[in-house]
Amino acid sequence: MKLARTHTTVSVERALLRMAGLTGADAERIPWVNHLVDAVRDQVGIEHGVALPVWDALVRGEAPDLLTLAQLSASGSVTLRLPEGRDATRAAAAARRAAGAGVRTIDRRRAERDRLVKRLGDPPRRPWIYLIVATGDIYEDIPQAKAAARGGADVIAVIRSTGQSLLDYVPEGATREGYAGTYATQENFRLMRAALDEVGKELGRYIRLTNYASGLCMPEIATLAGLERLDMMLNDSMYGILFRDINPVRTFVDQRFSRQVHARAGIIINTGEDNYLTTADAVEAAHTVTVSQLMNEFFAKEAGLANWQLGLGHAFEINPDLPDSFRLELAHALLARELFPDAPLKWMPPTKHMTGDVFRGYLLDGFFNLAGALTGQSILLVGMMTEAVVTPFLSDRDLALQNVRYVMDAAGGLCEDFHPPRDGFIQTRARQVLAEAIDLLDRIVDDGMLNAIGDGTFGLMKRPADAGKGLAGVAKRAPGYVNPAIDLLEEGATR
Amino acid sequence: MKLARTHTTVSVERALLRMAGLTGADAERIPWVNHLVDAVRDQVGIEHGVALPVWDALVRGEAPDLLTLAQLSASGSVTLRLPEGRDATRAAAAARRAAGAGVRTIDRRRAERDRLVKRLGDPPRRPWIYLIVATGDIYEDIPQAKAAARGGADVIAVIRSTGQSLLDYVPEGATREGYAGTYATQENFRLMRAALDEVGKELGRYIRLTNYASGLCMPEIATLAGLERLDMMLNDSMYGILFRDINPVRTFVDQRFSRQVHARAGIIINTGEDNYLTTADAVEAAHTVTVSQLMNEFFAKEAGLANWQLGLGHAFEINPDLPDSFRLELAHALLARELFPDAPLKWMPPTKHMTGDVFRGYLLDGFFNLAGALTGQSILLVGMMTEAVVTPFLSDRDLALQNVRYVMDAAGGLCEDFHPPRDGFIQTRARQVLAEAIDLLDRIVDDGMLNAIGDGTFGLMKRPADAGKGLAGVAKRAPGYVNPAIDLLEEGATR
Amino acid sequence: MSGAIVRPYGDTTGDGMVQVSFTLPLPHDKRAEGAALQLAEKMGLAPALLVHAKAMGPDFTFFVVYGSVTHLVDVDAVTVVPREFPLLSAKEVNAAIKSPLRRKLLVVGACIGTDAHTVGIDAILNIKGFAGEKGLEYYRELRVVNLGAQVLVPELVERARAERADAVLVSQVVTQRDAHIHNTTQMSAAFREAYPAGTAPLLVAGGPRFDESATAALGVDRVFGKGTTPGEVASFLVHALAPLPAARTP
Amino acid sequence: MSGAIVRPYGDTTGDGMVQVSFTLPLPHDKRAEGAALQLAEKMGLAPALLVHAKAMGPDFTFFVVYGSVTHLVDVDAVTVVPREFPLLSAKEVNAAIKSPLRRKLLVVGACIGTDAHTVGIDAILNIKGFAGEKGLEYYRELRVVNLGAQVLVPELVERARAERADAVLVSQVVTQRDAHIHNTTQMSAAFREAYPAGTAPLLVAGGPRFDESATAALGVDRVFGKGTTPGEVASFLVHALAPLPAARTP
Ligand code: B12
Ligand code: B12
Ligand SMILES: Cc1ncc(COP(=O)(O)O)c(C=O)c1O
Ligand SMILES: Cc1ncc(COP(=O)(O)O)c(C=O)c1O
Repeated sequence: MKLARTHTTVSVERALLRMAGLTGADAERIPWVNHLVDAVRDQVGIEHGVALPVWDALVRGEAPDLLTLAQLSASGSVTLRLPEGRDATRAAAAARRAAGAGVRTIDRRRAERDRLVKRLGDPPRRPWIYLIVATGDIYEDIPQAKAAARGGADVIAVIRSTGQSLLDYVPEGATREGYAGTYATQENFRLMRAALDEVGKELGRYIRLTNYASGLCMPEIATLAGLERLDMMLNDSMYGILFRDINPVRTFVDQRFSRQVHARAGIIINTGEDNYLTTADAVEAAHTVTVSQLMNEFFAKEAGLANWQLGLGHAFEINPDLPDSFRLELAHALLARELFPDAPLKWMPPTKHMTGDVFRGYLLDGFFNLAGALTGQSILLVGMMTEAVVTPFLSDRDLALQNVRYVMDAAGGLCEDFHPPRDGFIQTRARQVLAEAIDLLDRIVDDGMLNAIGDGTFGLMKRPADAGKGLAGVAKRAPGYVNPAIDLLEEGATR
Repeated sequence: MKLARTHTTVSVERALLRMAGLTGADAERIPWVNHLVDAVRDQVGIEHGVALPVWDALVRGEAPDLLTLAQLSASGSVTLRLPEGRDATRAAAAARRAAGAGVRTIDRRRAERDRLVKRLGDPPRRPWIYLIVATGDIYEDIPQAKAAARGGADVIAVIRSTGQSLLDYVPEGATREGYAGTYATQENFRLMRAALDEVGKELGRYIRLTNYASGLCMPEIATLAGLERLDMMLNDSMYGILFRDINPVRTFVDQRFSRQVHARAGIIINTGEDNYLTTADAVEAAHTVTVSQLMNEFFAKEAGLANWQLGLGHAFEINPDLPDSFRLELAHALLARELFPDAPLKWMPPTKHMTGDVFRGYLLDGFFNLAGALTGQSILLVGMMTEAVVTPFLSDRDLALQNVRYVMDAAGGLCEDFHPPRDGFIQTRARQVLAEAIDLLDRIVDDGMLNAIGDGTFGLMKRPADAGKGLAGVAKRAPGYVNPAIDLLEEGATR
Repeated sequence: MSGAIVRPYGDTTGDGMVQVSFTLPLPHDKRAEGAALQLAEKMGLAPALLVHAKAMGPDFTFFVVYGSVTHLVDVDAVTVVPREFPLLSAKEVNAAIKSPLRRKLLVVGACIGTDAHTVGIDAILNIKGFAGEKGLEYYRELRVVNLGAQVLVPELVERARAERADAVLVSQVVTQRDAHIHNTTQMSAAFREAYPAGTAPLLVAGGPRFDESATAALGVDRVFGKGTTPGEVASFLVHALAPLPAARTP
Repeated sequence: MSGAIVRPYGDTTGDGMVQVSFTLPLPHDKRAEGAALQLAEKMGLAPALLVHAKAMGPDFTFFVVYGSVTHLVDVDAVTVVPREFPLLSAKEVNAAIKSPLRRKLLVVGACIGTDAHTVGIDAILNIKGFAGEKGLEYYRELRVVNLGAQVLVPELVERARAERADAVLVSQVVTQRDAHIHNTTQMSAAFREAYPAGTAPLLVAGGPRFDESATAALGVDRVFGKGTTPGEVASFLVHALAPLPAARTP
């Protein structure tokens, strides 16, 4: 996507500083990376990238190190400029050295993961069992995550607090005050990673950790994920636009950078097609899932992600009262499976049609699990019977795992017997969805993708390209734009 | 079976009197039929049948009618004898006339059922939904049965009080004091039949009623079922022997009579193979179910039942923790389906491995329902999440029906896609069970059936032929034995 | 109903049967089972049957208990908030606004705080509507400004003033740590502060976990819970804002 | 455990969250929902969230409620009936009987009343056993007479006398209308009556819904609940019947 190569954003620039090792925040918990990027923006503008002004200042001896520079910039006592000629070359080299250190840490983390997976082992079978914790308090999340791993979870996702996606900074430190989720912070990542490594050792199974590279700070969070060895990240090319009203250009730029980091870090992305089906009707909108998957695949490949890193999403969200609803689910799930044979598809449970009837919900989740087994899904996000009531209780998770275990052990092999005939209900439906997806793609090609998003094609949300949150943080790159993080990632270089 | 044609029992004789219209009981609730048969037994013996002594007494004017005769016999003020020659002929003719009236009532009831089914309609689809009520109080049973019918039940079974099977008489009147079930009485039959006819009219669907022709009074209860238009009866050729330690000969004699009545009344029998799996292991003993089904089929046909009346039983009782348990269930269920293509198979839910974890139980019942749909079962006894806890709550039944509806509507059509390959797990297992069943049948043929039962082949129970309850009520028929009920049933005659 | 006192019903009138499940932060052993029974007893189950106990790791145990509660339910003591307004058709709503007001009613809607669940408020506002009823945008005499998700309270107050809103409708779906209560009270306080006394727009809060009787505590004029339909909301707006003939006669 | 007071755990220490479901014999309307909340409140849920209400026909409504119970669970106040006897191996059991008694212990077992659930008592008595432990028949020094199902009390007493039973084990699985309690107390009374004071055999009752602390009320010497293993029962028999060395020293 051309847009992404011709623009930068405050968050991409902050991500560079994070890669170069700048951490911490002021007393009001505003991160130093924000102060420094803001100072560059105010004094020079970010269209050339912050690399040159920042490392020029360091080379000039304005401060002994990045942190001090950022602290000084916060109090307005640093003068930044756009270096030229040899100054520019020197600043660029220094910046590249600094960023290289970060990239190498990410590489080390990736090697560490490979080692641990080799030593401890991958989950014994597909689908991987993916469970969420969402207490808002990292110190409650940790024991719950461990309990979940002991109960059979292969992947733990720490759900993020509401509102974080619209914060234009990444909070700092261990946090206990999230709403319906826990803040994504470097320290929380570290704490949970350590806890899961511990329990993984105990269980003899590498437990993967997931968070969200999404919202206004997607590039920075992706960077932190790489630095702290997270294994999967929610990362969708349109989610922020559609569901958080984030400006489309901001999103595409941030998106590309974060995906480059994920590619480098060996992180599997999880895309968010499930979300469309919570707002639009899962039968009528089935083809939008397919189209979005194709788009997510396209952008992901463009950013360097391999097939095995494409956790394309889809979901079991058809109204269960609809006749043949389960077979419709199978048709949709099979379609995704066949279109993306090498992608680790992520299969999301029913949420929209879950009600306070927890017994019915438990049954529905069982059939969701069965559909996952029958259609060979790769990552199974485990549904909770209390979906319509509360964020998951400890016991909900335990019961949910028991549900998965029963279905997989007792009926998982049923795929041997599952052969939808060519002209039967399932294959016919899958062909129909595919045809609708192709139609829609044709229309998008004709009208342009930003127009399609603007028109409410996905999840019924209309998002024009020149509106939305975070637009102020976008800048068209100037000639001579420098960002050594991007360079290193694109070149695959280490220094 | 020769045994059955050469013996009679007190209950067969009492059934004749019931068919001839004798009802009611003394102040201690001992039925008049018991008094009169006991009087015959004491004064003449029952080996010639009670018909000759009883109607001889009536012809002789000992009493104006059966009821008075029975009342007099209770106080010992009647002298009975075995008539001979013309007296015998006259008595036999009178007895046949009386029994004929009963048989014609049964015929009328059957015609009435046919009419109602035509008018109101059969359930719209298979399997028929079969629900139990078991409060012990007919007046609580009735509203619950109606609620169940409104919730989707096609068949209501009134579970019988513990202990009734060992009573050597049928209680009288409307009852409210059963334990874990309600007494089978003619009046309770009548009350429930009327209630279901009423709700059936409301719903535009004929609601079938089931009870138990089982235990020491099987022939009488079968007769009452015919007279009160019950539609199905639990009736197994070995259940009483194995699970109630009733004498085998008594059972086979009573069995044959009751099945002749069912054949005539258009009643579908439900056999009890499910019970073996609650005591023996459902995998190891799978072939005993097949063998018992074949035996039940044999005895049923011999007694005149048509294929459409053979509700052969089987059950979903494999330990759910066993790998591939669900597919094993499918294999067993398919085997039954293919062996008996024209029988309305009755599919029984998990009970043994249900626990106090009602959520898990609800899920298991869902998979039971799915197995029922995938293998084309005919009558589905709906499982309850509280199986391990209490006799069903009103809400359990409602939740259970919701479970069935979801599975049938959402996934019922999956049989289109279900094609177990010839050398796959399911077909291989089915062949194995069939082979084991054939082996066992060979052994039974060699050793004799009573020996097999004596050896603990079925449900792990050992039951020798010369022991067990109710033996005292058996008599070898004497030459000249007369029982016009049997004659009418065998001849298919109406008078 | 025969009398005002009822008890839960398992399978026999008056049996009082209920089902309860919960987790205790105790390792699974006899003591934990005793603790579960103690809790059941405190909840009024007598006798209580502990039918399921399962260790969830070394520190927690999950329990399922059945039993008969001794409590009686006094149906007469139940206070049902009666709908204080008549349900009107769209036509009646339009008419009731048009003749007395001679202008459209202006409604501002938003999902406030960090809550981004817009499906509920959209169901009330958007033409598409809910449960077969068209949303408020469909009403000729209503003008709807839907601000969408994650609207901050100051922003909401400002828009309401700028648009001269007659009514402000806010939605809250996330309830963890009582987020919905905090956000709503904060919102109502901000309106009272920003407007001269008695001139604030009509404040309406809605969401699936709200208690409809909590208006006073939340500082709003009306609360709508789960399953609300647009027609109910429109009827309420008319009732509260359009002086109906009956009300005008002194 | 940190301290003796705990509360149910949903997802945060101390949140007190429980789940409750029940049916009320009321048609589904706002009043019924209010009645459900009233009951939840009486059970100690504050706040109570009514998350599901469903009409079951015209006369009943089913409810699911979540909420935080205000009750505290005092773990120290839990009285666990401690196993009053040591768990012995089969070898130890045999030895403990053989040397002091010099004869086999005679055990009569039965499922009494109209109850025909023999799987439980068979699990205790038959060689096959339960949960990997062999049943009492396997013990060399025990002689087991298993009378099977639906044994009437007089018949049981008579057989026990005829066999000179040391212990009588009865099983009760059906509990509807407290059948198990009636049958067991009737059984124990009959033994007390039939035997001179102090000479009746050891009476043991078992079944999945028995409360193990109810010995006195049932008039038996020991009660065993769900999940009992044969080894526990054998150990108890030794403890109660075979005067162990320790007991013999005055
Ligand atoms: C759809 C959905 C989403 C969608 C929302 C899309 C959108 N644009 O709205 C997406 C996928 C984005 C989403 C995300 C999240 N969700 Co969400 N989501 C749901 C879900 C599945 C359905 C909600 C819904 O749409 N209901 C249908 C509508 C029509 O019903 P309703 O909202 O009740 O509205 C009706 C009435 O309440 C009333 N009403 C509502 N508002 C108003 C306002 C007024 C003025 C009036 C008059 C009436 C009214 O009228 C409506 C019509 O009857 C629920 C689970 C469930 N099954 O309920 C979880 C749920 C609400 N989500 C939850 C959470 C935690 C989240 C996240 C915060 C998770 C996370 N940390 O990432 C995120 C972030 C969202 C955020 N920042 O707020 C939790 C909330 C837990 C709690 N009780 O606190 C739930 C319950 C799931 C769970 N168990 O964890 N979610
Ligand atoms: C198997 C079974 C049957 C079989 C019984 C076969 C047999 N020979 O035993 C059959 C199919 C015949 C049957 C019939 C009926 N059953 Co049934 N059945 C069950 C079932 C599925 C399992 C019970 C079982 O075997 N558990 C396994 C054993 C090993 O566990 P246990 O009994 O708890 O025993 C252990 C301990 O309790 C203890 N123990 C037990 N007894 C003793 C005795 C001593 C001395 C000691 C020390 C220890 C001890 O040690 C054992 C090992 O740990 C349960 C439901 C369930 N899942 O629990 C229903 C259940 C017990 N049945 C029930 C009913 C109502 C019936 C019927 C009465 C229904 C009817 N009206 O027709 C009939 C009639 C039976 C009768 N007259 O009693 C109800 C009882 C409801 C209640 N709480 O009152 C249940 C709970 C099902 C239900 N929800 O309706 N049943
Ligand atoms: C791709 C993606 N990103 C982010 C989120 C979470 O969004 P937020 O943190 O903005 O609430 C989701 C929702 O589950 C998602 O699917
Ligand atoms: C064939 C058959 N008869 C009878 C019964 C009930 O037995 P009883 O009434 O003897 O307890 C059952 C048990 O469900 C059965 O399957």
